[in-house]
Amino acid sequence: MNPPAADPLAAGLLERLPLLARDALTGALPEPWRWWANSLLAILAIIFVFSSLFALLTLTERKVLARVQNRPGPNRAGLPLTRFRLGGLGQPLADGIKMLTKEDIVPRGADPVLHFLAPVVLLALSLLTFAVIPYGRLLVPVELEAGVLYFFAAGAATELALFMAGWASRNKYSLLAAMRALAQLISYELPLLLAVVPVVLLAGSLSTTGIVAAQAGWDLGFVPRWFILTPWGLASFLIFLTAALAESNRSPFDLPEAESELIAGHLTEYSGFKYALFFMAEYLGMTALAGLGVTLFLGGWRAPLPFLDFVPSYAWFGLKLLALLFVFIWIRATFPRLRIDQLTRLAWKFLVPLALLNLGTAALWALTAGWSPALQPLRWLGAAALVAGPFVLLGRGLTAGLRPRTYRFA
Amino acid sequence: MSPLQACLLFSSALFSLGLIAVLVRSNAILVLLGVELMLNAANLNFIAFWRYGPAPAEGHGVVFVVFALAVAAAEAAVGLALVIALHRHQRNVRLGEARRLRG
Amino acid sequence: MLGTGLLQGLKVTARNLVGSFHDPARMVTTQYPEERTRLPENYRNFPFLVGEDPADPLGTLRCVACQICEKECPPQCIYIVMERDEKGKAQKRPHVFDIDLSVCMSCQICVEVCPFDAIKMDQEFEISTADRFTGLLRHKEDLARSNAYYHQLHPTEATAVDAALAEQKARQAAARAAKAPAPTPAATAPAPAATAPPPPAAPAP
Amino acid sequence: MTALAAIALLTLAAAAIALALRDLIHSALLLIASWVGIAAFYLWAGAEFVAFAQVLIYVGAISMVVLFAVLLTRPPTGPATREPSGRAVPGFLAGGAVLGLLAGAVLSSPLPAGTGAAPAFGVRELGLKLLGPHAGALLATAALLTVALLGAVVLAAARGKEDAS
Amino acid sequence: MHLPVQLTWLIPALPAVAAAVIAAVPARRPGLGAGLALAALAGSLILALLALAGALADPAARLIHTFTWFDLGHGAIRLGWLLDPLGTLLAVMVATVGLLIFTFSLGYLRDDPRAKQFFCFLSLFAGAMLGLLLANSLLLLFLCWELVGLASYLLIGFWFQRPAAARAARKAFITTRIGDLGLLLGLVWLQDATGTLLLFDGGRGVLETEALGALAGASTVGGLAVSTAIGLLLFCGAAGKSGQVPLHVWLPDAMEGPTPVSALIHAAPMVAAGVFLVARVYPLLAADLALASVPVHALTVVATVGAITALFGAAVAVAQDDIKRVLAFSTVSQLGYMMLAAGTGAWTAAIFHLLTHACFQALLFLSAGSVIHATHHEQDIRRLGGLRRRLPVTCATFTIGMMALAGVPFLFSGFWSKEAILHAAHGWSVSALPFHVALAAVALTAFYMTRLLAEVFAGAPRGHGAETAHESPAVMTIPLVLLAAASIGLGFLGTPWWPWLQSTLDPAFQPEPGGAGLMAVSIALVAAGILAGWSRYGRLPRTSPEAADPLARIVPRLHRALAARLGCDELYAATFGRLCTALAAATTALDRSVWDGCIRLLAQLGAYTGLVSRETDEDVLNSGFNAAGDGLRAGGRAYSRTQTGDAHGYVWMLAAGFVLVTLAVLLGGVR
Repeated sequence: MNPPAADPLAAGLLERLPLLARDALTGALPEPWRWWANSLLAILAIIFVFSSLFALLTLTERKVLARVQNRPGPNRAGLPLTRFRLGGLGQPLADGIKMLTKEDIVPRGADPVLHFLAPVVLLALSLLTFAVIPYGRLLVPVELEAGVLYFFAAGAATELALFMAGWASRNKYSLLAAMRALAQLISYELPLLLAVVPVVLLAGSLSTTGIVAAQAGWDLGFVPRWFILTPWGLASFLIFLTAALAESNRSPFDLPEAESELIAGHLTEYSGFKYALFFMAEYLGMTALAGLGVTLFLGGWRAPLPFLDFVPSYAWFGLKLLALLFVFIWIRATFPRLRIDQLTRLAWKFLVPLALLNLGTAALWALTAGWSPALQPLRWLGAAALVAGPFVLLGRGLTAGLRPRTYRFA
Repeated sequence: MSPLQACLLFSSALFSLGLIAVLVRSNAILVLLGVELMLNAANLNFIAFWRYGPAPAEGHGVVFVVFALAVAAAEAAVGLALVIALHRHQRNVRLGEARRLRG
Repeated sequence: MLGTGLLQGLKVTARNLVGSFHDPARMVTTQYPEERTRLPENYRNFPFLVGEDPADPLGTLRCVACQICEKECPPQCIYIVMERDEKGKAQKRPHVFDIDLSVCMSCQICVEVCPFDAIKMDQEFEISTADRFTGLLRHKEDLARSNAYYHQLHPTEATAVDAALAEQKARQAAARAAKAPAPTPAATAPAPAATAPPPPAAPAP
Repeated sequence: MTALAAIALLTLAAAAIALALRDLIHSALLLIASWVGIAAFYLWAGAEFVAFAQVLIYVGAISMVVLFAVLLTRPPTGPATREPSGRAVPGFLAGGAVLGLLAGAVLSSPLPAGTGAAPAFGVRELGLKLLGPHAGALLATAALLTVALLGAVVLAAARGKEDAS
Repeated sequence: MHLPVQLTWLIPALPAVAAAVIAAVPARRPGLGAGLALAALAGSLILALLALAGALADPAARLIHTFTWFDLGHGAIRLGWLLDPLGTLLAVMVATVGLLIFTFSLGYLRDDPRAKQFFCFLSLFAGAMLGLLLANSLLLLFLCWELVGLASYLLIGFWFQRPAAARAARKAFITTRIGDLGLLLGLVWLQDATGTLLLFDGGRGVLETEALGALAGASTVGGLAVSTAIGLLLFCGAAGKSGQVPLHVWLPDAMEGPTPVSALIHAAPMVAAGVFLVARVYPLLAADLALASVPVHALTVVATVGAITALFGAAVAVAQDDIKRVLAFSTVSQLGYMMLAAGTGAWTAAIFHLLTHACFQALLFLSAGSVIHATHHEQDIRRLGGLRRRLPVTCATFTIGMMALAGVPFLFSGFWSKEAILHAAHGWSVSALPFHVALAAVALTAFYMTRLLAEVFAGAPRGHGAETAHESPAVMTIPLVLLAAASIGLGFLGTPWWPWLQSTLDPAFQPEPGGAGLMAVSIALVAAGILAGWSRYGRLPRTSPEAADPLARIVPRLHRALAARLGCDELYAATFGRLCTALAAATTALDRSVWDGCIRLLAQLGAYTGLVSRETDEDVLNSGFNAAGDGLRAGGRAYSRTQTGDAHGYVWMLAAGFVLVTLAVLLGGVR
């Protein structure tokens, strides 16, 4: 990985451990080769780390869902060929082997090239987004000035892959799901971007490292200056979370693969390894969005309290990432799926106006940054009112006429 | 051949491709895409002249491309809406049949 | 306000998530091959044939091959051929009694219609097999179980069936006894028969 | 130069095939590939922001609209529309003529050789330019986009009287 | 903790913003509006208290904060805020009394469908009033002044469905506008003379030595000093707002508004504005005192008007039958006292009386409101009576208010403030007449207040409303009790032995020795008034509504004249009203005959021109244009052939044009 501008030697040993390991591996190479080797190593590291995270995530998700439903979840598959079950830790491996050995079916009449290309493109694009996320103080794969823009540029193309999958399957359900996916992703791209814009505005930077740098420091000596701890930041984060759920096709926004309506959506005609690729890409996309959320709102790799700074930064990033992923799973375990009209209504009538208003709030926040400490409570109150008022009013508009249902014949 | 010339040749080729599409294809969507290609070719020129031009620090080329991108987005939205309206009127999108504005 | 309901839902799921770790009473799962739940007495799935003798149920089947169950079976999974001796005389015993369990839908109609209480529902459910053509085709040798086995599965029901059978047998015996000394006034009064002593106790399991 | 040649070749090939294909979905997807190629050219030229914006706008937004339009306007049955062949030859001739003219002009013009090094023009400088000297144009563009979107919605959603039949 | 002067704007802004928000609140949630108004005013009160604390920490230092409103060609219009004991003390008073009145209104207007608007107007009023008190610029003060006028117009006419209320609102608005005209003229003159309207501006304000010296030094027509003329013009505004004779006529009519409004307008804030203005610009008014040559001193006018008003109000109040009207005239009279005090140089005594008067007058009005509320809107004292037992709390608080107003010695605040005024009048060197007039008014005040108390509370009920009266709810009585406590306690802030208030307001204040004899005289007069009132009304209570007033039996003609308020309204109607009507008629006639004729003539001319123009058009020009049009149409038809409607065709043309132009450029060698 290419070290950012910060002086690597100033950091502690633990902090520099990944870099040291890398240098130990590639130190002997001559200069142009070394750069290539370092980049390759970074790519391999990302693929390895996040693939294993994906494997564990599938297991965690199943375990958490089971626990929420008061079941133990998968607990049989352990070390292969032994009797050690390890609480089901071998389940991802078993799943993988099953997926790999399944028959790969391409429907007759399908577009074979696109049918094959769709999962590959999707996975490749999902992996691309990982390039700009700062995993630690010294761990940024690619330092880009327009990092956030890059992230969304890479993420925007995933819609294309979904469409390819749906269209190439030559299946009505798949095509419907693809259309739905397009509508949903376009709808939620807007609030997602609009939720990020305030952060960019306040941080004054499009680069992910710059945004993390903007969240440095402590208020009152112990409250971190993370963006989520401001009124507009909280609102932005919630909008971001909602839109991210929708962007990664997660419950309760998993309409493109709503099995009760569309069988498995664009995945209907996929099986075996391609299906596994889709699955992996979906989880990687979710992880990347969570990583971006951590970077933008939760202070990135920064420690939550000053005296905890000795813990290496990548550990903090990992912890926050896992926590956010857990929230994703938790939400999936809780909420039922929306209807398609509710989905679009939520985006256009609630999230987009709210995000626009929130942009105004953030602008106000930026303008009032110079207010004296005596006026800070007023600033906070004003911003909070600007955030809460539209939320309540728009929320009322969204839920107008909705009552708890009474079932007469059930 | 200087790099600038190479870039300009590239953009000329792209422009000609777009022009051919506009001239030859009868599907309105493809014609629209041809226009988009021509627009892109123009953008290529802007970037090339910015890159090799006399005052790259001014960034006129980049600024212009940003505006052109926005205009292209608007153009695509309106154009495709027109195509859909066309489809509603004549049940197909053949540009040659859309002759209501004949003088 | 919007969101309160969502938070409430999250609270409920979180409570379940945490509770499932420290409150074993919440967990409803049985770790099946190692642990098993007791099947309720009225549990039933596939039919079997009842024989009287615990040592040789196959030889003492109650079935008389009347084929009522074969006709009534909705998925038509029963196939019966009556046994005949060399002269072709019907023997009131099944020669072939096949049930295709891959077709059977466990509806219990065969049990309902059997006038001889010869077919009953079993509780065995671990019948998976790798042979999909004949693996689930059961012949009468596989289907025959003793009455004692039936008592083991459904004690209440079996006792009632035995009582009814014994009463019927007693009634027949009384009728036969009344028929042998031709015209006697006592024959017209079946009362003594009705109060006949209970049939011999069911074979001890 | 090698990189430029590769990018140009791929872009042009994708565009050419896209415009020749009969299946509109395929051509749209190939066009997207050519747009990505153009973005790659921007990256090569050092215009990072524009490259990502190109991907975001063309691949993320315009392509979606195109695909939607294609799906919404597909003929209900039957094969794709057959091109009237009469226009092909003059079309190619005219296109070739324009290409020739342009190439001739490019090759015969005394063009500045340029510095060669990528100019230092980052996001911050671009932002300062956009909100400084070009703020008016930015506002006008914003108004244009808004109006265009509204117009597109009205156009696509309008149900005129003549359609009622 | 003191309020920084830069944040002074928050004090008036809170109620003003609340008014705006309430206006936007849906009408079906009146409780929300009332709560907002209360909360905003409570916030203002807290801030005002903080400001007062800051001002009291160093009474001599004036905290000012000025800012530029807008730039003119040469110089800028600057506004600003001023924190000194005078303004902040009154701001606290206004906020406190206002809060109590708001609370009282919660009960009083519970069932009114337009309660929301009411609270909106009240908040607007409070905001404007607070802004007026804290302004450091006469211009800002004037803006708030007019806002106060607007709000009072809206409030008096709150029940605009009643013609009387609508008329009263109009009357109040127009009458005060007459005074405001003088104020505006004064401001313009002042701006012209000094170049600024800031009160204090580090030596350059209009109330500071430099400007005052210049103003007093210059003279104008009739030998008046400029400062005198300007001061008198400003006093016009004050007189209009404070209901001084001859601009008092709107004040009794303003009773048509809801009772809390009466309390708000008469007791504390609004009428206080005039007295406050006089106190505020006192240095300006007093600037000509040193000049012996001028024909009249501004303060002399003020004192004279005050004395006349004091006596007039007290006299008319004797013969009124409407409970609120009696109180209204008593207000007029008390305001006269204040002006008298200001005119005789004791502006601190005026403010002292203003404060105490605010409390007990608000108490009286709210008590009267409570009576009216309890008796189903019965305001005629002849139909009341016997409410002592039915409304014990109200009776007690009303009695306290009455005693404070009448100046019952020692315990009640009115006594002390009135004593201070009498003291000042006694010591006035110009004339002794105002002092004697004031003494007469003291006796009259005691008399009519005793009459009012006896008529309302003593004896037996004389009407349906009085018979079925019940004590008002706690939300109304609690403010009464609080105000009663204040009516007693406030007097001790300014006793001759410990004149804290006076010395705080005016660091140069020196208590004059003596005055025990004077005090004895006034006590004797009060006692005489009360005794007279009691002997006439209390001892033998009225038995029926129709029974004649005892006073009418003794001096019938005087009583009739007083009951008709000495005919002021009629006089105005006969003079100013008729003059206005005549002027309007003249204008109409002028309009109809002269201007209309001119315009008709012009129109005729225009019509002729048009005729001529049409002839030329049709015969000469049209043929030429027709020919041109035909040619164009033919050309257009030919050109439209090229518009095939085929998009491809257009692109072909474009491409051809492009090729042509490029070739031309290349081959032509154009660089």
